[in-house]
Amino acid sequence: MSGKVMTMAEAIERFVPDGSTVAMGTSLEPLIPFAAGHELIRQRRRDLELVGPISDALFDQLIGAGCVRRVAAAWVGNVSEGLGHCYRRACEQGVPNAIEVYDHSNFSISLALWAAAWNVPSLPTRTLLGSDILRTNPTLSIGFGMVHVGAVRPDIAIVHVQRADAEGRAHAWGPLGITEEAGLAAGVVIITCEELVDDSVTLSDPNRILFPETKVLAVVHEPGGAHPSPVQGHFKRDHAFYAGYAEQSRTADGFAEWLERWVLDVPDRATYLERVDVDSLRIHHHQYSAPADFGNE
Amino acid sequence: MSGKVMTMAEAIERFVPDGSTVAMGTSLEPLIPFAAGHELIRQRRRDLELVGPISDALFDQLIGAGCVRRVAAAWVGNVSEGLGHCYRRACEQGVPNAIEVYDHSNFSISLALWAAAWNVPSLPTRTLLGSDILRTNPTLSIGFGMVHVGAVRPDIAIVHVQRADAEGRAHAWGPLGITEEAGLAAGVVIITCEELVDDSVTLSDPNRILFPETKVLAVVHEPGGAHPSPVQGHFKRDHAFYAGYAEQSRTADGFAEWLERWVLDVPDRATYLERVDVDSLRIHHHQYSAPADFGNE
Amino acid sequence: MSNGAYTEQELMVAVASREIRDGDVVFVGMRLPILAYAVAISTHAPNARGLFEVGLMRDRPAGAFLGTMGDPPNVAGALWATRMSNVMALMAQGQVDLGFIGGAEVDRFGNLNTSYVGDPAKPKVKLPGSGGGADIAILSRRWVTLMNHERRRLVDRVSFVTSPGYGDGSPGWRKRNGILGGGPVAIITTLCVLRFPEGGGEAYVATVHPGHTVDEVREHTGWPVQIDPGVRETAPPTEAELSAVRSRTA
Amino acid sequence: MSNGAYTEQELMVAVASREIRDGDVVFVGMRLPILAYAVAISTHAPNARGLFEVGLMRDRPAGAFLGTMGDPPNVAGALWATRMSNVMALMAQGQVDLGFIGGAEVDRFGNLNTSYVGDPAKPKVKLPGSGGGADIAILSRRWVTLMNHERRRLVDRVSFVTSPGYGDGSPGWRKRNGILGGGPVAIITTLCVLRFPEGGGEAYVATVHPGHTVDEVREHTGWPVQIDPGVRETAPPTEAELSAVRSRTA
Repeated sequence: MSGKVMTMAEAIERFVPDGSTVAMGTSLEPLIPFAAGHELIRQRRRDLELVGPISDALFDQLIGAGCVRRVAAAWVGNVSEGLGHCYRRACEQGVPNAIEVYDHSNFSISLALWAAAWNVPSLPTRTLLGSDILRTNPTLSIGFGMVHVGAVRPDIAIVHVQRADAEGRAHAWGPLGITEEAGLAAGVVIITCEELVDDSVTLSDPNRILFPETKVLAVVHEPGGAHPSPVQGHFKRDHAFYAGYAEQSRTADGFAEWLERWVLDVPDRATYLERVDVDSLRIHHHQYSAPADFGNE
Repeated sequence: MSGKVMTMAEAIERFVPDGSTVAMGTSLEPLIPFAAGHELIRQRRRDLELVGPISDALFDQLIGAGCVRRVAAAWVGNVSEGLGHCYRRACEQGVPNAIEVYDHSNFSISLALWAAAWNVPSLPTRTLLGSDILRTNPTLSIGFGMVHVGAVRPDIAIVHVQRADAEGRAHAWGPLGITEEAGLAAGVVIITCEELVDDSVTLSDPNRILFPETKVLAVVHEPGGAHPSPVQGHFKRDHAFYAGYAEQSRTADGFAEWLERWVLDVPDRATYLERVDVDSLRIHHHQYSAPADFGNE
Repeated sequence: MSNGAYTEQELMVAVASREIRDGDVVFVGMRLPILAYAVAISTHAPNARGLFEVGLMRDRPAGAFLGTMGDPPNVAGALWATRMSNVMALMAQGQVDLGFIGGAEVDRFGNLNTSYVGDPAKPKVKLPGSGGGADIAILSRRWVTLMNHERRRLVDRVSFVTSPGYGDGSPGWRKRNGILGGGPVAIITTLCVLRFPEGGGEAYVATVHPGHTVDEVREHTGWPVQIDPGVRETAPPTEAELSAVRSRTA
Repeated sequence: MSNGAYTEQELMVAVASREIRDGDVVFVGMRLPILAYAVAISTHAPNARGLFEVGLMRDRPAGAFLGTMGDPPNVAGALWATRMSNVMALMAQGQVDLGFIGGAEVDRFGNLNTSYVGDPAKPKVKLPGSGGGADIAILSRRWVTLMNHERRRLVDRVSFVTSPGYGDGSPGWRKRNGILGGGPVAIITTLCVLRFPEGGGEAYVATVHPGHTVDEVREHTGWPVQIDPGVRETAPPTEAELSAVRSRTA
């Protein structure tokens, strides 16, 4: 045992100091590490730079809680509900604090992470040509008719997956968004997982292992850790929860109440889940992938 | 049915004209599409540009058979035996014809294909800095302290896999080398497979599908089509066969005899396999991957 | 709002579905576009492929309600579950025939703003941002946007171009900017369909939805909008279109 | 060739294994390097990770004979089966501590030629090429090459630098060329171990294998090779090293 398995509180405490650049929500709408984000809030982390494609409410919550100094993302809001009210308050009124926004498109944030993964200063692309995003994001430039997307290197990527072993070999499935490049680009990966499994499971399918274990320094067994986002094979998306959050976060006071009830007043994920109708969200019909034969002799 | 399933002869006839740029052997040592390469030889294809990382004898055979005008690769030879004798004769003596060599490293040929996949003129990297490969390959240049690897866009990528369905959704496992970028960069993908399966198998695991089916225009059911290279779960590598080829191809006459016996005198793969001790190579012990649950309700 | 036989949204979905040609690879967004894709598959374009930026390809809409494109029913039966950058690679190669983009604001040259109202340094309204919008606007072969027809949404010039249409409207603007994709072909609103001249430029009203008038369109458009001299009524949803959309929304 | 107690190759493998530190991520090649990795794992470096350019990571050598790194036994039990570019990404980030490169020719400054003997436009001998060699030489933190000690292989200057060592040997050559990795630390031959001064430069003979002499090394080296004033005998394989290597080659 490598000692990588730890509680969420310990993982966040040890690996995500104030001022960190943190990639989260890298699979877009599914597998969003809400439990990790809430622990960041509980530990009153400050001056974070958040990196992601879209964030479906998690970035909005961290911004509202005052954890964030900058966002490098393609979209920040609430996918099924629209605008992110905390994001708006921060950008428009500096409430609870002003934040810097490095605008990206989905493709450009992916390329920014690939640039970091391959350790080059930037990667060229034709996307964003003609877009004013080039005016507002100082890490994008034009030269020789191409846009050059500056590398974004997260200090930490936090990735929620269906299963992982104690050494951090993680299996995730469904659409993967920018997860692979985020993990490769990051200095450290924290895995949070629905199931903590024996390595005979993960190593039975090395093609499905997301990252080299050398990048993964913490494994947190956190079932339901992605709620209200969906987890293929485990949980449906909790649409009503997103709607409720959107409604309640319209005002700063409403958001404060929401935060109290769902984050600050909750010591850990297990307690949080007691307040959710988990059974109605659980996926009951299994649909197993056909096995691949890794036989070698 | 899309009409993509066809014989090897038909796939090569329809999709690989003289002068094509063809990526093969993209998984490095395993899953090399030898059967497809042999059909190219039988159909006397000429002026091909071969693209690959290393080729473990297949490129050597195509060069010796006079099919090739240019090679863009990191390594051409016989992995367990060393030099490629036909490659040497072509480069040193112009036998059977002179060929052009665009030298790459493994990383740079991968980047050349990613550049094509992302449709940019080149991608930057620090690999090859200080190497004379920059002197001989005109598609590589230096600027702003970085090497710029020019895009290589194959007309066709030929990829051997463990299983595929009739629409060209292909599952491969084991190390994948530069297969993904080669298929994405190519105009057309030809899949050759050990097993032609129902789409309930391939669609049970969409994460393992290599390419968008829109790229795949031909599916050839060709069991043993990668011999003598290994296929995880199906065949071990035939080391002795590589050794025999290395020995016999030392002279042009020896190679001509080898070609006669193993390619020209063989109408199809089934006949070829009758001359090989297939049973001694077959993998008998199955090692199945743990299933992933794609359940959604 | 409805004329009784169908709703405004059903009409928009039907009109949008007609932009999909059989065999197209379509970059599908949520809400109306995914319904349009479903209608097209059930009617005139059974072989259209749907591509989702989350990292999916499908040959039919999901079998259950989706709140987002990443919901589990959209993965079941997918033809490809992959990384976003692979999906973007196809689009960068010109292999995406049609894209749908949602927008908060569109201008007479088809530029979309989903980023900032007012000065980006001190915005009046911070919108969510591009998502994949800018990528679709720049890299797809042609694209369409759907919008509520309001003066504050159809504006003379957007203050911030998130997803470029035809820029300042001058001939060759996209080409001069190095953009490979073809640009917007239609703005489908709650009142009408605006189209663009061949090669791009300024939007004009091509058809007006049943029950609405040119004057009403003019009144709710933030610039003196051009009207096609041959302007006609938008063809209402067919029975087949209506039944397809209703089977998805019932 | 053997002194009776162990073969020349066993000695080379043992020496190479000592270059691997516990916890290292090692870019492993075939033949002697994979044996060296196996020996290191069994002796002093049980936590070394092996990385294979085909797209694999392992924490122990394969359980059966490998003709190539892509053989099925190398996949069984792998910690990661992925694309080559992902493995290269780790190396480009400086996360590969040690690489092994095979070579046809090495020169006094540690440059390797695996491409052309003679004019590349009309080569006397066409060698197979770089493979991953140039990548390892440029991107790994430190690297080692193993070679038969022959005058035609250890040459004054290679005519073609496939995998750069210290270039022309001038101080800071690698840095001036923008190379991030540290360069070669040892040339392990059938006669001796050559090392390089701190910061790079010209190779010198650090230890001579048992049964061989400095004069013999000089005679078979293609330049007037420098000898460490403190030159010693190469430590022969230990019992543990020998038993580890023999358990893999029996």
